[in-house]
Amino acid sequence: MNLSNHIPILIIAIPLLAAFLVPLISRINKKATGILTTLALSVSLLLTIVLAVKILTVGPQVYVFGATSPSLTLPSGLKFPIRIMFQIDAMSIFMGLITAVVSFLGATYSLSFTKKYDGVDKYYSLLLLLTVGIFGMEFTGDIFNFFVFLEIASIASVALISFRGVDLGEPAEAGFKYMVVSSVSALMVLFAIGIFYGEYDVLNIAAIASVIKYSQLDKIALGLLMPVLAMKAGAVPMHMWTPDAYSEAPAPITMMLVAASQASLYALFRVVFSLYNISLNTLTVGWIIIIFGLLSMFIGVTMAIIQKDIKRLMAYHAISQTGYMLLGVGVGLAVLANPEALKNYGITAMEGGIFHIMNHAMYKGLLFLTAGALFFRTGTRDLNKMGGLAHYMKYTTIFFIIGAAAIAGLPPFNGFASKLLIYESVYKFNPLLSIIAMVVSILTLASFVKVFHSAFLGPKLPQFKEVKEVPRSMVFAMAVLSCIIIFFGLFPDLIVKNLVHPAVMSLIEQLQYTGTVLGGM
Amino acid sequence: MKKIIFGLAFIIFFSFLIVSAINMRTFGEPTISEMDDYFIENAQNETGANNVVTSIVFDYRGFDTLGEATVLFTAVVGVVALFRGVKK
Amino acid sequence: MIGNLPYVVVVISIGLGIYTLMFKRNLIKIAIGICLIENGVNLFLITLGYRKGAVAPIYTYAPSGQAMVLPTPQALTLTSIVIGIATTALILSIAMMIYKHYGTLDTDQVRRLKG
Amino acid sequence: MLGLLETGSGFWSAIIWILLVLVIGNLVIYIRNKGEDSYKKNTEQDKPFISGNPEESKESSHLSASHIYWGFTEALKGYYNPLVKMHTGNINDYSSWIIVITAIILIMVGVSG
Amino acid sequence: MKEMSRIIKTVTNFVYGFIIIFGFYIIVHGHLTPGGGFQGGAVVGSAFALLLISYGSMNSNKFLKEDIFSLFEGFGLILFIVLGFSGLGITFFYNFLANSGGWFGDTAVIGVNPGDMNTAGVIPLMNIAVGLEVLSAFGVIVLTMARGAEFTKKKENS
Repeated sequence: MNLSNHIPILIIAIPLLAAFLVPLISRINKKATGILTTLALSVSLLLTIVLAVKILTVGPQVYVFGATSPSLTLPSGLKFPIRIMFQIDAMSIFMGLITAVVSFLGATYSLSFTKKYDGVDKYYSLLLLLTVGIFGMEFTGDIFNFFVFLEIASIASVALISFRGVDLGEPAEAGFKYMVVSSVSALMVLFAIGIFYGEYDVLNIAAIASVIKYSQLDKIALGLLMPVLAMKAGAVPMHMWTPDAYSEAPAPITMMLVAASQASLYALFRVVFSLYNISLNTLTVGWIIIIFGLLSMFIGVTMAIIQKDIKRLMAYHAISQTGYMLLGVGVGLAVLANPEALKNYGITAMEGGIFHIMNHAMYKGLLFLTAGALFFRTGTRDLNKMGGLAHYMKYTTIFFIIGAAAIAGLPPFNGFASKLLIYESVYKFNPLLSIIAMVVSILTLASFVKVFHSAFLGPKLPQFKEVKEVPRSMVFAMAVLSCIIIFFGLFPDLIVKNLVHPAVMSLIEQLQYTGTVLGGM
Repeated sequence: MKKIIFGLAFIIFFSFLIVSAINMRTFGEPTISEMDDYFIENAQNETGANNVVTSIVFDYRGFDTLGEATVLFTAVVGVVALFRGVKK
Repeated sequence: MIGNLPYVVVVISIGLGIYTLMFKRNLIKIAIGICLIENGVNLFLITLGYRKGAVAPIYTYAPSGQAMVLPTPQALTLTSIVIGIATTALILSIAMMIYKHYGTLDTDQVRRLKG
Repeated sequence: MLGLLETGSGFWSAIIWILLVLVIGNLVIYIRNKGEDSYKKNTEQDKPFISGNPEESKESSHLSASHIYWGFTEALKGYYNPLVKMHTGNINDYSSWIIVITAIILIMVGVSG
Repeated sequence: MKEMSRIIKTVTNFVYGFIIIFGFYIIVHGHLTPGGGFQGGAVVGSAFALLLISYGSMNSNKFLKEDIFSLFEGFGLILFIVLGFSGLGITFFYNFLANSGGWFGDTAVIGVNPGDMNTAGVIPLMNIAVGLEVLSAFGVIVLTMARGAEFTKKKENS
C-alpha cells in the first residue's frame, strides 16, 4: 500500500485519531497529552508541506473515499461523482499551510500556557478537533461534507472559548453568542445545500458548478450563503461576535480562531468563484464584497482605537484586516467579466488579498500570542493597569514591535508587501477605495502606538516587580512567527510567485476546478 | 426604530424563503434523480446491505458519518470540559 | 403552489425559529428557536426526497415492484439530526453556566461584553 | 533579482529599501555629529524645563491608555456615540443584524440579478 | 434532581432492560432493517435517561458510572476510525470486507429478500462501533448535565 497517495486523508486522520486517543492517554499520564498533540500536529504539518510541493509541481489532487476513480459514468452517458472526495488545488493547500503552521505553533505555545488550567486533556482534544475542522473545511470537495466540518470547527471553538467558563461568566457568555450565530449560519448553509440538491441532485461542488444555471433558486442560495460565510469571517456589521470570542478565548485558541475565520473566508471565495464564477452578475456581487470590505476596514479600526482591553483591540484589528482581503478579492471579482481589466489589475488585487490572508494569520497570531504572554505574566488584559513591561519582558517586547510594524504596514515587513499590492491595483479600479485603505493603515499604526506606549513603555510599576520573561516554548512559538514575518517581508516575490499566484489562478479558472473531477467536461 | 428595521428585514427574508419554497421542485415528483437511482439500483450488489440508507451512511458517505461521530464527541468533550471542577 | 405546500410548512417553521432568535429575550427560548430552524431544515431535506406512492429504500420484506423514495436526503438528515443534538447539548450547558454566573437568563442582563 | 516584487505599476524590493535607509541614516548621523557650537554640556541647557514646577515622580507620570487619543475621540463624538451604541452586547441584535444583511443581499442578488 | 415516586421506579425497573435490548437489536440489524448505530444508541441512551430521572442523580451515580461511559466512547470511536484506516489498502473508508466471503462477506441476494446478517462487509461493525459511541456519549451528556444542574442550583442559593 502506497502511503504517498493517502497524504490528503492522513493530514486529517492523524490529528483526529490523536484527538480520540488523548482522553484515554490522560487516564494514564496527564503530561503526555500535550506531547502527543504537538507530535500529531507536527506530523500533519510535515505532510502538508509535502502535499504542497506535490500540488504545486504536479497539479490539483483528488482523493475519493471508498473508490478509486472520482466520477463514474452512467449508462445515460453523463458522468458525475457520487462519493465524498477531497479536492485540493493551490488555493486549498495555501490555506492548509496557514492552518498547519498556526495549529502546530498554537499547540507548542499551549504546552506552557495551559499550566494554570485543569482538564488539560480536554483542552488538547478540542484543539486537535478544531484543527481537523479547519482542515476539512479547506480540503473538502463535497458541499455537505463542508457543512459537517463547519459544525465541527464551530462546536470545538465554542467549547474552547467557554473553556474558562467554570470560574468566570464572560467566557460562557462569549461562547453562547458565538454558538448561536454559528449554528444559525450553519443551518443557512444547510438550507442552501438542500436547494442545490433539490435542483441538481448532486452534492459535489465541482458537479454543481458544471451544471449551475443561476436560476431564481440559485440566486436565493447565493443570498443565503454569502452573508453567513462573511459573518463567520467577521465582516461588519455582523462582526459583533468577533471581539467577544477573540478576547475571551485563551491566546493560542484566539490565534486558531483567526485561522477558522479565514477558512470561512476561503469558503466564501470558493462559493463565489468556483461554484458560480462567471454565471453570476459579477459587478453586483463584487461590489457587495467590496462594501463589506470597506465597512470592515473602517469601522473595525475606528472601534479599535477606543478599546481598553488589549485582546478586544486586537480583535477589532482582525476585523479591519479582514476588510483588506475582502477589498482585494472583491475588486478581482468585480472585474472578472472583462478580461483585459482582469489581466491589467484584477489579478494583482486578488494576489494582494490572498497574500494578505497568510500575512494576517502570521502577524495577528504573533500579536495575540504576545497579548497572551502579557496576560500569562501580569494576569490582566486591561491596558490601563499595564505599563513599563518592557523592563521585564525583553523578547515579548521585540516580538510585539515586529508584529505591530507588520500589521501597520511598515516596510520592510510582510504587511507592507500585500498592502502595497492592494493599494496600487485598487487605485486603478477606484482611487477612493485605495485612499480609504491607506487611511485605515495609518489609524492601525496609531492604535498600536497606543498599545505599545501604555503596555510596554513608561516607568517600572511597583505591582509588576516579580514579572519575568515567559517560558521557553511560548518564546519559541513567537520567534518562529517573527522569523516567518521577516522572511515574507524580505522576499515577498517568492511567496507571490510560487504560492499566491497559483492560488489566484485556481480561483479564477473554474473549468480547471471542475475538470479535475469530471475529466474536462 | 431598530425594531422596525429588524421587523422589516425579517418580513423580506421570510418572503424570499416563501419564494424559494414555491420555486422548489414539485413535491412528490423529483425530476432529476440520477444519483439516488444509482444508489437504489447498485447499493445492494456493491455493499451487500439491504438497507440502502445504511449503505449510503456508512459506505458511500462514510466520511460524513465519521465527521458526525466527531461532532458528537466534540460536544461531549465540550460539555465535560464546561462542567469540570464540579464534584459528584 | 398547492403542490408545494409541504415546503411552505418547512419555511414557516424556519421563519418561526428566526423570529424567536430575533425578538425573544430568553436564552432558553433562543435555544428552542435554533431547534426550530434545525427541524425545519431537516424536514426540508426529507421533503425533497419524497416520491409519490413509494416505499422506504430497504429491501428487507419490501413490497416487490414498488418504487423507492430517494435515500440520500435521509442519510443527510440523519447526519444533521445528530449534529443538532450535539449543538443543543452544548448550548444548553453553556446557558446553565451563564445562569450560574449571572443569576438570570434575560439577554438584556447577559451583556457584560459590549462596546 | 531576488526580493523584487512586481506590483503591476512598479516594483517593491525590501533589500533596496533597507540599503536606502542605511545610506540616509548614516547621512543624518553625520550631519548630527557635526554638532551645534552654541550648545554646552552640563549646563542648565540639558536640564528639562517644566515651567518652574517641581519635577513629579516617575510612577505618577505614566500616561494610562484611556487618556491617549482623548482629543481624537472627543472631536469625533458625533461619529463614535452611535457606533458604540450600535454595539449592544445583546444576542438578539447579533442575529438580527445577520437577518438584515441577508435581506439586503437577497434583494440585491435575488431581484436585480 | 431528587428521586421520583415508587411507582415510577417500579415501572423503570421493569422496562429499562427491554429498552436496552431493543436498542441493541436496532444496532446490530442496522444493515437489514430500519435503524442503525445512531438510532439504536439513542434508544439505549434514552434508557439511561429514564434511569437517571427516576432514581435521581445522586442515587443513579451508583450504577451509572461516567468515566466508564467515556472509556467506552473512546473505544467506540477508535474502533470506528481504525475500520476506516483498515481500508487504506485502496482508500480511506473502503468497504474491504464486502462480498469478500469472509466476515460479513456474503454477497447479498439482489432484490427483495428477508435479508442475511452475514452481509454488508464493514457496515455492521461500523454500526456496532457507532452505537457504542453514541450510547456512551448520551450517557455522559445526561449525567454531566444532571450534575451541572445540581451545581448551578446550589451556587444560586448560596
